[in-house]
Amino acid sequence: MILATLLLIPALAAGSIALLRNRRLMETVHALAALATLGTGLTAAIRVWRGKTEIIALDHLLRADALSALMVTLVTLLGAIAAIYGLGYIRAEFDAEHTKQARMFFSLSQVFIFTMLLAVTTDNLGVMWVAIEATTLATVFLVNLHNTQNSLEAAYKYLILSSVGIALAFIGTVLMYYAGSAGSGEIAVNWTSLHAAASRLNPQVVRLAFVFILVGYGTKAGLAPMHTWLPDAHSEAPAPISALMSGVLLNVGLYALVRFKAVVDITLGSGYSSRLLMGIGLLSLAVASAFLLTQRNYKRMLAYSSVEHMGIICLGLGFGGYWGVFGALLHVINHALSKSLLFMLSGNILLKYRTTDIRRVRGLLRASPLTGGAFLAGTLALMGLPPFGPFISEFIIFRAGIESNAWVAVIGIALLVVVFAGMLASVNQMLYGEPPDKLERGDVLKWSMTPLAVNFVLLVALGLTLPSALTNALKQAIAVLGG
Amino acid sequence: MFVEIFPKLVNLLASLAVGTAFLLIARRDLRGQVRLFAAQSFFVSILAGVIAVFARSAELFAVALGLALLKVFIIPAILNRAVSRIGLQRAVAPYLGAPAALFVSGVLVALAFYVMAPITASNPLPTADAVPVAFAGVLIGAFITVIRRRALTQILGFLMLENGIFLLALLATYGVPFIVEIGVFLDVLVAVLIMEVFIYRIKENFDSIEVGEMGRLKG
Amino acid sequence: MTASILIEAIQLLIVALAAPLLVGSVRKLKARLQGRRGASVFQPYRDLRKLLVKEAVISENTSWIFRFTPYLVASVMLLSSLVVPMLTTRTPLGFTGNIIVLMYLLLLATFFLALAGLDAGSAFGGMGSSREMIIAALAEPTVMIAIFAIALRVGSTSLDEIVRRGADDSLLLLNPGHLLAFVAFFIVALAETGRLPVDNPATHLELTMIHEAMILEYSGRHLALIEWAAGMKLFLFLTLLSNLFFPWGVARTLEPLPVAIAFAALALKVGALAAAVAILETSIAKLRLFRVPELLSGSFTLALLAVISFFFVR
Amino acid sequence: MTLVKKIWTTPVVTEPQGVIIEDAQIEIIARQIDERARKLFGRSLHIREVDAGSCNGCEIEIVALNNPYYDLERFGLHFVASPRHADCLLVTGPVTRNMADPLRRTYEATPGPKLVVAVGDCARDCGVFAGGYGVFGPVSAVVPVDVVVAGCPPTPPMILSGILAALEKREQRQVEITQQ
Amino acid sequence: MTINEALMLNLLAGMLSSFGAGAIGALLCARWPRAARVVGHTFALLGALLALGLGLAGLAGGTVSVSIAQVLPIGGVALGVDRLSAFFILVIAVAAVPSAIYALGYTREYEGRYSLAGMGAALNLFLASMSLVVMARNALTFLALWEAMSLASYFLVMTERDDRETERAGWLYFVMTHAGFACLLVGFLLLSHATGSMEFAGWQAGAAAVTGTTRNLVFILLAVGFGSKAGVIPLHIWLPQAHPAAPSHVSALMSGVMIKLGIYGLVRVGFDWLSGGPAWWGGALLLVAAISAVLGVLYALVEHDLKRLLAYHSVENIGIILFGVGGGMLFQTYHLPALAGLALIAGLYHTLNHAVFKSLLFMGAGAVLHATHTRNMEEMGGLIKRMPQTAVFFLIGSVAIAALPPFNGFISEWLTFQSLLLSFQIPDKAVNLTFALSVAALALTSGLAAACFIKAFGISFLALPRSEHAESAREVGFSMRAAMALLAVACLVLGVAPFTVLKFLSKTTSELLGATPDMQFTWNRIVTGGSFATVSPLWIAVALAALLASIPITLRVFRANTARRYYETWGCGRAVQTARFEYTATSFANPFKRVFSVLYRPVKELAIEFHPESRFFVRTISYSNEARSIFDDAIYGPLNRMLRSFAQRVRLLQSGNVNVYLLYILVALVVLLVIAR
Repeated sequence: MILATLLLIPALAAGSIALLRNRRLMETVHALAALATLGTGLTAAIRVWRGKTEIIALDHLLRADALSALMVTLVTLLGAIAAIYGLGYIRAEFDAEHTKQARMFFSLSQVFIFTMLLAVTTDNLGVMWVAIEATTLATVFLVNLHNTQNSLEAAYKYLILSSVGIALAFIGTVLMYYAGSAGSGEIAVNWTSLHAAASRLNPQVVRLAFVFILVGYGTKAGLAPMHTWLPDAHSEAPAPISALMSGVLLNVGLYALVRFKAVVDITLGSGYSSRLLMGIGLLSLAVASAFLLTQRNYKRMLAYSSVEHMGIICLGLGFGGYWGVFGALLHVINHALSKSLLFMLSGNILLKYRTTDIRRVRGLLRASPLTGGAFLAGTLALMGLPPFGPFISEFIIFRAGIESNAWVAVIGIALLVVVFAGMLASVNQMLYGEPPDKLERGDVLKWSMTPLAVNFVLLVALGLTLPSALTNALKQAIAVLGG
Repeated sequence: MFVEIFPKLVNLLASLAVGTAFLLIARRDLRGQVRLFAAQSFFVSILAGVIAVFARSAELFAVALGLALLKVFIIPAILNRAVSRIGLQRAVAPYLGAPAALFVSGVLVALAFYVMAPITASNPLPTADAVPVAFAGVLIGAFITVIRRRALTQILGFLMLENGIFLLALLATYGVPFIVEIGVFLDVLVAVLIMEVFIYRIKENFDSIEVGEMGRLKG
Repeated sequence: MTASILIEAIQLLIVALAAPLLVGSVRKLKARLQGRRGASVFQPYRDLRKLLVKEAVISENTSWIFRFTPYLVASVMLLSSLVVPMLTTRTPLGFTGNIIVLMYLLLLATFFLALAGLDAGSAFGGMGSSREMIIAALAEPTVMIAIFAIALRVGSTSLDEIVRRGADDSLLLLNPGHLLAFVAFFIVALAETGRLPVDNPATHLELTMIHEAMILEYSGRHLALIEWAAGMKLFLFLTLLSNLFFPWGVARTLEPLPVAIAFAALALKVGALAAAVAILETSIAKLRLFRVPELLSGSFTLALLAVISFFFVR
Repeated sequence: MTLVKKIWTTPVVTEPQGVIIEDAQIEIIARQIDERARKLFGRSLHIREVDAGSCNGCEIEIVALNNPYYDLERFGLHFVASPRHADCLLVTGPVTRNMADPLRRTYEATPGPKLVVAVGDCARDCGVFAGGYGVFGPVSAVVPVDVVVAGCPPTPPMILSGILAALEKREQRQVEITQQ
Repeated sequence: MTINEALMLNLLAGMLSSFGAGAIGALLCARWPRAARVVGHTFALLGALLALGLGLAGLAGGTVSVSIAQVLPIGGVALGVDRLSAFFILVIAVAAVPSAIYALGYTREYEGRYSLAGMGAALNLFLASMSLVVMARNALTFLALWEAMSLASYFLVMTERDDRETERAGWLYFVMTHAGFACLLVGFLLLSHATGSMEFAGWQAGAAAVTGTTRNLVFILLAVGFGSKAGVIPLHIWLPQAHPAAPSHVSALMSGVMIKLGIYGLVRVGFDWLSGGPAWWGGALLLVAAISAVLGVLYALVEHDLKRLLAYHSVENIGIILFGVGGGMLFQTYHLPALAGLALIAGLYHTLNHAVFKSLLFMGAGAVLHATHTRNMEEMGGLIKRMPQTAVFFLIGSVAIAALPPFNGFISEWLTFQSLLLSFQIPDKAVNLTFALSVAALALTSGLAAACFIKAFGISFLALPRSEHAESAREVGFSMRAAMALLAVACLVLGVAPFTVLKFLSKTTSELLGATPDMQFTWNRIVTGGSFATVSPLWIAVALAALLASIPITLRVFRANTARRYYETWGCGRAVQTARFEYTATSFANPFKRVFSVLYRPVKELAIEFHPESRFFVRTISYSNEARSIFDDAIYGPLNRMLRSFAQRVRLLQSGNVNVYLLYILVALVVLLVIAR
């Protein structure tokens, strides 16, 4: 029941906002819905983890196990933060004359949340596919919210590439379904049943299927070389949406990938998927590092950094073993927290400087100390420095890597140094120096930034300690994946 | 008798469907392209109907009808509306000329047979022989999106790819569960509607629907 | 105890008093070799006495460093004279330090002299300092490698020990490494004491000067101290050369007779070396400044060969 | 090797006393310096040469003092590079306008007690250059001169005798100074 | 004497809470710069004093071990103090105490210009993480603290952030240090994988089982990682950029202490974690030491930026320290633990000494910077009259770093020489020659270092001021002078009474090597290698002082003329004496440049502008003679260019054309399918 509620809230909110005329009312509904979703999501997740159980609803259409609970937590938490930040941001971006855009933003945001929640709580792989495809459809207008040439271009590319990519994932789904039904007669296209039948699947078919899944959902997860839409879309979308897309949506893509990986590993052993994941992870890392080294646009920088981190997570998954997966999941959380923080801050910077060119953003620390400081902290976290969470998760991932595939890990670490060099140069350029003369001093959207404190606190907390509750939750999630 | 004819019929219809995709590669005018897509959808829905009869599946028959409705009528109608609204388009050569593109498509078909061989081999269904053909349709659809410069043609390529996938699912497993199919239809419909909007916006912003114009976001 | 104090006093006096004589002798011998009569061998004493009665003209730009340096330089030489085994192998103050300490003490003197050269702000002084330091720096490796060669042979770097064990070794001169080390050290000694072919102590031309350029500003008692110290430095180096490499006649005890013999032996050996220096200075020309590194690297190679020969020709 | 041979075979060329009259004179003069200098400078006199505008004729003669024939050094006389080291300034030439100031500075830079010997006719009264537009005046117009050595150029023995005279004169002054 | 654990724990807790209070206090006072300055630095001083106590207590034998499983979840935080850790805490504290005092005055200038709150917080964090990192007892704790240290120091480097040069310096520093960190990470992970433990104790226990390639690989990785922090050549390029950019007390800390933690790591690797290895380990370290020492000082010689010159000297001194460490490793390989102990003592003692005199020198340079607002030596001069006390302190530092008696640098360099000379006990001729060349390199280094500090002191402080900045310089404030005075006294004390430290050090090395070092010492004498060598530092100082006093007395006795007359500098009688006649730093260095031109590859430029009416009159002549860095040209430049051009080429992937993007997907699919099939 709780899962249905969880899905219902954003759906209803989306519908009602679409009908509303009053701006203030829209904002209220939006914020309240986000908070309600957060509450429900957390309750559901805690129930799953506490009871070491899963929640099943609507005749097995919806099912939440520990892994889903993790994703639900992330989606609802970051959704709520982005929603609250978004109130201020949208108010600053769209004045009273642009209520239409505001309405579209609020409404589609809710749809976006809904589709993501659906994707991670359904047991039906087909429905999951539909939901993930729907995330694209929900966000494509959000990317194009400003309706500029650039955003249009980004949105179109996003639409076409994601659609083509995700279509391939459907082939994978069909093939898995086929492998399941061919092996054991009639089965549902449910993950649970597929998982149960995994050992009897036709390995040849599963091999092919996983390639489709990898390319398909990999497109959604922003893995190279299917990542090309990502820097465009993430950099053109409004900040709160960028935050959600980079912070959560990519993870939803990965989530789908991981679900299939769990099945594939049972059929083929973990070597096959590991090799593919490590390869594609390294490629993502390499491509991202090249782009980060010479990046001139800070939103694109953040976007490429997402590619990089997705690569790291893939490496973690590829390294496998308890710790590899543990590190990967932990890194999912850390990356989501830090990237969403940074994308929202990039909104602040954009509002302040009215440019996304790194070279024209100078003296951020002096111009807006709060934004600058938080941006610095976020970047440091992203670059894997203590005392922030990613330091720990990367350490865990690479420890697992040295123990299983030392060379891959070493190359990965070397590429991270290149990434570090590139990002640090960009950040240095932005934070320090003398701000432009005509720029007013002071932070914009000071109060909207309050929810970002949650990100910050969580990042630091995860950098210093791992609460046993979290460890348990991750342990259960890993168990779901068969680790 | 129907049992004997059935695989051949399936093969024929699948080949026809993929054949229309080949034609699309050669075709330049937008209306003709839309018509080709409608034709392909038509073959696919006929095939779905045939399989539904063969498998005695009411659900599948409903899907076939739905498909026919959606892809033979609604979507072509939408696309035709778009074609009329954007007006006449200057003909632009695709990235690859028709002969070369046809050659590559041939290679893709061979590849499809190569890749899908294990599935054909392991599949007990009578429709299995046509699975590679369906996959060839997928690849050609994707290939069309790669070589064509106009947004509308790219969308058609995507839709053909979608058809290929449907065909693949149909041939390999007699279709996926109903709810998924409905969801997919819904997605495709929404996607096409969104794409239509985008085509207008692109036309408005760039004064043509050539995707090559959109090359400002680099690096 | 008394004997110890006596020995040290004698050493101090020998160095302090004989240094001008040594300088005078070298000059005299050079004059004779050049076909001149030359000044008396006691001329340096006269020069020093005269300088002590003159006033000191000091540049207005200088600081206390300029005035302090002559005293330090002289003190360092006097301290060194207490440490170098001159007459016996039981130099009472030998514990002060080994040969490396000695070299660093001398470097301390050079350090301040070079600072003093810069202190007046004259271009000559700066030039002298710069040149003096590059030569000192380039000489340093040779010194240490030569010391290494000695340490290899006698198993010690303590000055007394080297002399004592060297004296026990009757086949000393047959050892090629030993001779190589001697030659290397000799060249370095020439460089360190500012003799030809590295530096011409008698030059009048500022642009060719090294040591002289640094002390161009000094006058009166300061100049006297520096000249005296330079003499002592020469004396110390010649003593080192003679006693470390030819430790003949050095007393093993503090008895009067052996000490007296040692005194005579020292006079002979230092005299011979001084003659060698004079002959050398007469027969060669000064090297251009940028040829000096070649000379020093040559001496370094010799020292290194000495070390190698000790490893391989044992 | 040839050098060594040459050194070996060449006798001391410095003329011993009493061979030629002129040389005998030098020797006598030298001895006189010797006595005076012993009193004042302890047989050590360091000389700084200043060319205040000379035609270099005098310099050639002065240089000759250094050669083995005259061998100045044997008397404890020595040319030095810096006035700081010098006891005696040997000034040649008419003092040109440009050299007047440097000459004064050189004098000041020399630590006392000190002597000044003006060498040559030009140093005495500007010689043939007297009245020239670039000529400042004789040496005595710039610094206190102890002795003037006439001649154009003066011979090396004359220069030596000049230094002697300077010592004599300075002795008196020295006495005066000490009396104050 | 036994130190109980409670005391140690209290000291540790006190230190951490002081630093914590300093950091938080400074941040809380962000609105009141003056308060932030005072609060931040006072607590830093307090913490440093407690660290001093902790270090001393640890050296006296106190131990402590703390582990908190809740923090840093994988393995928890594990801290412990043994003598080696305690010694490095001492080194940190010895530089930190004066730095904090100095900063109180030095940072007054920053009020209103730069964030003092951030600076105070970063300084406290920096000190805390440095003190903690040497106490770390497992891999993650070490790595986390190591990065925290780099991070804090990066912020400190970026203090004067308006400067583009600073930005670049900070970037280079952080990237290099992060690259080093990456090496450490891999090395640590390999080692923990091979020994099956993340604890240092486990490494030590399991090290013997680690053999072959892994062992060598771990050594290389850790050596490179720690070497990059220590700034050995060719990993030094960040050092001459970052140290000058930082505020001077931070430069002092970075140069004096932080780079020593690289040495700490190397000592741990060589003598504790891996405990011994093949001869080439030590040989490689000696080689690196020789290169770092000689090239470091040579680069310093041609440098005219006072702080950068000092930074290059840090490279040199790290080389000298490594002679000790590398030599020690070689001795250990040949089972000569007593000599290994001696060599290690030499290295560690030089570590302490360098911390003292380099801090002193950086503070002196900071004082000069404070007074003249320039780091360019060519604009200084004559400061000894304007800043007499600073000049004395800087001179003491210079003499100490030139390793001249009676100051501290001499003792440690002497010990290093002894340990190198005693190498003839090793029965391997190749190794013997290596040592011989090391001796030569060290000797050359010390000679060049003396030359360099004659330049540094002589050009900056002596003669006439070369610019108006220098003309108007004034002596700096009390706190800065007090800090320098403390360090100057320390230079002398460590130079004349080395037994105070040697006592602790010989226990430290005994603990590490299990054998007493080949050295005896009393309050007045150090004897190494039996009777191989002796030195009596106190006697040298006393005798020198006595002789110095006796000479003027003797002169009086002989009734020497004591009159003194001041007159202008002799300049061949020219009319005016100005600073333009002085020898410049460039000209001082020129002979060195010519002699070592192979290395410097100087680029000379002579531009003469003639008078328009006659070629015989010159209007201006500008001469420049720049040395180029071999490493920038040969390694980093090409690497950087290669990476960038590669990145540029990769950027073409994102061409903006959606068709191409679709092609990527298609190709990826096809390729993967073919592979999977």
